[in-house]
Amino acid sequence: MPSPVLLHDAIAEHVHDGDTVALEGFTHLIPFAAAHEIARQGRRHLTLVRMTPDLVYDQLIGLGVADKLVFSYGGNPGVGSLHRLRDAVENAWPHQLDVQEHSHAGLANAYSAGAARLPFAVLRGYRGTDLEQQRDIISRVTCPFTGEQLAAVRAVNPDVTVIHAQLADRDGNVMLWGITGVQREAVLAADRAIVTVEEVVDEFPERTGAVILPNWVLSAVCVVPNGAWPSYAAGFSVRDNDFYQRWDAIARDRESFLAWAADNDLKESADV
Amino acid sequence: MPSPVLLHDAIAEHVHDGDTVALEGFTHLIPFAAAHEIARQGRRHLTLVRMTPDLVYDQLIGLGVADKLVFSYGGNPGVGSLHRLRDAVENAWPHQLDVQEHSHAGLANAYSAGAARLPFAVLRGYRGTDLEQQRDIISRVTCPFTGEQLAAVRAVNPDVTVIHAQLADRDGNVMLWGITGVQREAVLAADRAIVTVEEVVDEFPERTGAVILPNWVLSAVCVVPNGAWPSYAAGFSVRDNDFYQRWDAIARDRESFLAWAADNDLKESADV
Amino acid sequence: MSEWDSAEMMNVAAARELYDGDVCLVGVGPPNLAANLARRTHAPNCRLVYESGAIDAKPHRLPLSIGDDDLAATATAVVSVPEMFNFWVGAGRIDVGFLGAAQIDRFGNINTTVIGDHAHPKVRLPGAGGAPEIAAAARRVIVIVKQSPRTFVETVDFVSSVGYGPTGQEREAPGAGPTLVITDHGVLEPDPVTHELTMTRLHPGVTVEQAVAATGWALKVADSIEEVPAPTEHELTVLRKLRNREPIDA
Amino acid sequence: MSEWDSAEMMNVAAARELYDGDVCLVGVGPPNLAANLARRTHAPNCRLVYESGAIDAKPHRLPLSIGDDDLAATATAVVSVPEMFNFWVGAGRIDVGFLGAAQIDRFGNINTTVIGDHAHPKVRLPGAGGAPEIAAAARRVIVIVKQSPRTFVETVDFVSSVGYGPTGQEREAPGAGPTLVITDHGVLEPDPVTHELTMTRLHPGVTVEQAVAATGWALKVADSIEEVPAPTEHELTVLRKLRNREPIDA
Repeated sequence: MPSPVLLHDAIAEHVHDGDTVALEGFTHLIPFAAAHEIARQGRRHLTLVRMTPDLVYDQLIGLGVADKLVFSYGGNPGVGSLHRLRDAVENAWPHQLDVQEHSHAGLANAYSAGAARLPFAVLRGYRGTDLEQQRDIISRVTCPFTGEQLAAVRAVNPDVTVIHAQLADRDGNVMLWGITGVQREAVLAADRAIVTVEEVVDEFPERTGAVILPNWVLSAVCVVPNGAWPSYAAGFSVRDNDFYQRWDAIARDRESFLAWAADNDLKESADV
Repeated sequence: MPSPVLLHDAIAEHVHDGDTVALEGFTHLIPFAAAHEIARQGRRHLTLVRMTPDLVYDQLIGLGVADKLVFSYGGNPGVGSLHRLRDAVENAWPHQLDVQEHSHAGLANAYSAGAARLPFAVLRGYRGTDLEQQRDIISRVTCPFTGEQLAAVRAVNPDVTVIHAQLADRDGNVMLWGITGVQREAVLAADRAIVTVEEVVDEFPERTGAVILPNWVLSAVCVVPNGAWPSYAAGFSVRDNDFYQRWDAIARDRESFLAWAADNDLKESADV
Repeated sequence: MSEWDSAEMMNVAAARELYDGDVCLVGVGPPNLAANLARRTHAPNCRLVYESGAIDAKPHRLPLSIGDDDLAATATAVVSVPEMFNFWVGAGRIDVGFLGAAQIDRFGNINTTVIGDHAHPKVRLPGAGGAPEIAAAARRVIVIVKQSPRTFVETVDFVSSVGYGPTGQEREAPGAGPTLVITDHGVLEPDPVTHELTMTRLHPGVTVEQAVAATGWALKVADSIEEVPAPTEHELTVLRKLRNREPIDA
Repeated sequence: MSEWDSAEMMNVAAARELYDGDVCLVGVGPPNLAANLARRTHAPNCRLVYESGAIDAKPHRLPLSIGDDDLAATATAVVSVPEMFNFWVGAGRIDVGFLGAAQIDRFGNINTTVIGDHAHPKVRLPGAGGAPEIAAAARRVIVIVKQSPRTFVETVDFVSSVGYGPTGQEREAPGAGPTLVITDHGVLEPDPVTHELTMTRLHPGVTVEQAVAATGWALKVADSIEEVPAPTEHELTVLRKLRNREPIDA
């Protein structure tokens, strides 16, 4: 998708009620602006997939966007709990939230299998844990050569994956660097992919560790400077650690959370 | 392994008769100098693993170094046959050469499984081909979630992997870029790893697509400028396409091959 | 109009089957020539992917190998070989795979491995390389191969890459299989039902009798056989520049 | 000598268990503090690996999250998360994994998932993260956790990461399992045969009775219990600088 489009239009076209949606970014490059646009457009009944739900899914869950969460670590890193996630799971507020959970290794491999269009991945993991009780997503296979039993994890193939990146070029190819997490796999596993970027450039710089995604695997590229705030984009911004701390108080009770939502034009979606 | 060592010493210490040895580099960065050192030191009974045997294994096979070859494409790219490989397989000259063969996808995944210390990898491949008759290395597994049958390939774990790279830093970390093939996986799949490099630098430059291998997964780093000739090292040299053409005539008959070996101090090993 | 030979006609005919915008997995030899010719003539926006890891390579001249630096240096992205086969080829992101063959049978099964027995071959060929998975997963597979009774055989000695299987009905792979076989004589296409390769087009000056004589099985010929248009002056000029490894401006 | 509290003692004791040259997988919280303290004191050549993909990170100050830019910017290499877990953690390249716990039982099995029933939990905890595979594959696993009857429980509500299994004899994973549990009271080590966690060392000023009272099962105590040396002035200075996120020169 060569020409950048408005974030509003990209979300309107590619994210539908009931979709399985992955917003990825491992601490770094979390697509907050796109998440807020999904909420503003009032999407409902989403299955949200993300290794680390972080504040971005705490917000979406509190706003009533999600029916189901697929994840591997749901904390506010270095701070504590995700209170909206907890309120949804523990008290069904604003409504019931089903949970499917993995280890990081498991979910990372589930995306990788999805990116390869394989139905499952094999890994050393899960053995002896109660996570194995989720037999529909975690099972075992036997090595046909050695007889060894290994864990198998069902592939994840989102309807749409959304990521934030540093750069797009004029052709709509996308470049990200720094901690690139599982974004490549999440994009390639999805039917559709939306990327918000800091900036459009004529030519990509040399960057060790960069991931480049060619335009023909992307559905939409949107220029959204600072679209990862309060997360960050290496080379463009720093993580707003204060906001991560403040979120703890905001999200701790429903009143202050709803006030925050209203202040941020997210009220409509919060009317649940 | 921080301090660079002499190639002679690295091969003497880490490559033993009977070892399974992978020299990797996909057209680019083929470790020819290290291969010649292996031959000069008279190693015997090696199992040689490489996706594309190329001239480097045509030479080693002709010199009688190998008992077995594991590979996926054995041609002189853009030129024609590997005559020494053919003479070994078709006429057992200089002696019998056992062959295990894969597709590129299969051998790449076998290295990847080896790097993850998994006994096998799952892929979409091999179905309906006669390569599947090699049941000890290619089999099938059933997806525990969907029931779909997929190919399984046995992991490859070389005793030692040898690669050529552009740079090492003062700590012995190694950087390569351009077409990096399957080198990362081949190094991480091996018990020991030897890297020849063009140059030692104080600090690595920024290079999109670079692979960096930390010193603690390497056994030896040797400074061998132009160690990939007649292959090339992007940024340092260009491929000697003329030699690739000339090799066809050199390797076509045993006489001219042995003369080339003698001219290159490889005679001793060729006395087979 | 310049003179041209049957090999040139074959490469031009193959290039024409690549459409603008196609993602094309390019192998060594004639496929390399055909794909680069297409990109330099009617399909400037086709995307060349090389199994060495180069995605959207835009080579200035014909690469001699699939690992030339020009491919990496001009590519939008360069990925590792495992990633190439898992996330790009195996995942079905390739529209067109061009393949060669040492032997091919009437159901498009390909041998590039051995002539004779695998354990004790008469001729050891290069082997499978990237072809089995390209043959399995590409949306369209185009085989480029010169037609002769030695190559077009009743039964291949070894199935390196599967077409439609031993009787034409055993294909399980996700891609469509060999949709076209382009030779120095013309073009064969699989019958929609039996999947038997059928001669549907002939190059200028080639007769049905010649094609039949160049085929090691009883060749089926389409009722109304078309003639392939001769190479244009432009196609020949670009093809020869490529073959001479001259740089070509886009 | 400065005053110090039991949390500081716990972090110092944990840091001391990391040896120079160790490859250490660092998680958030106390493990992050302990590993960075070790690197800034007695183990300058320990190699910090973060599950975000940073290998040999050399952070200038204590990272707040495992995805801080300082980690990527100072790392020898940054790899993707799938590669981290497959090629580095799962492949057994980690010498020491530091883990935390919300509940731990006498056989070192860890819960970080839920208090109560998984489907309808009383308290929803963050979940497993990278811990299950670190617990399985690291050569040594060191658990850092404050000791209390609420945390040191007879049976964990959910096994997020396996120690030695329900009866201490069911471990199938390649790594050695939890070799040390370091608390604010002292240090527990698994019995070589039964794998039951046994109190082997106490921090200065802590009594056996206090440790027993802080444990939800009948705590085994070693016959000759050692006292952990108090934090040195240097350890405390560096620990506090780290906690205040001041930059530290190597």
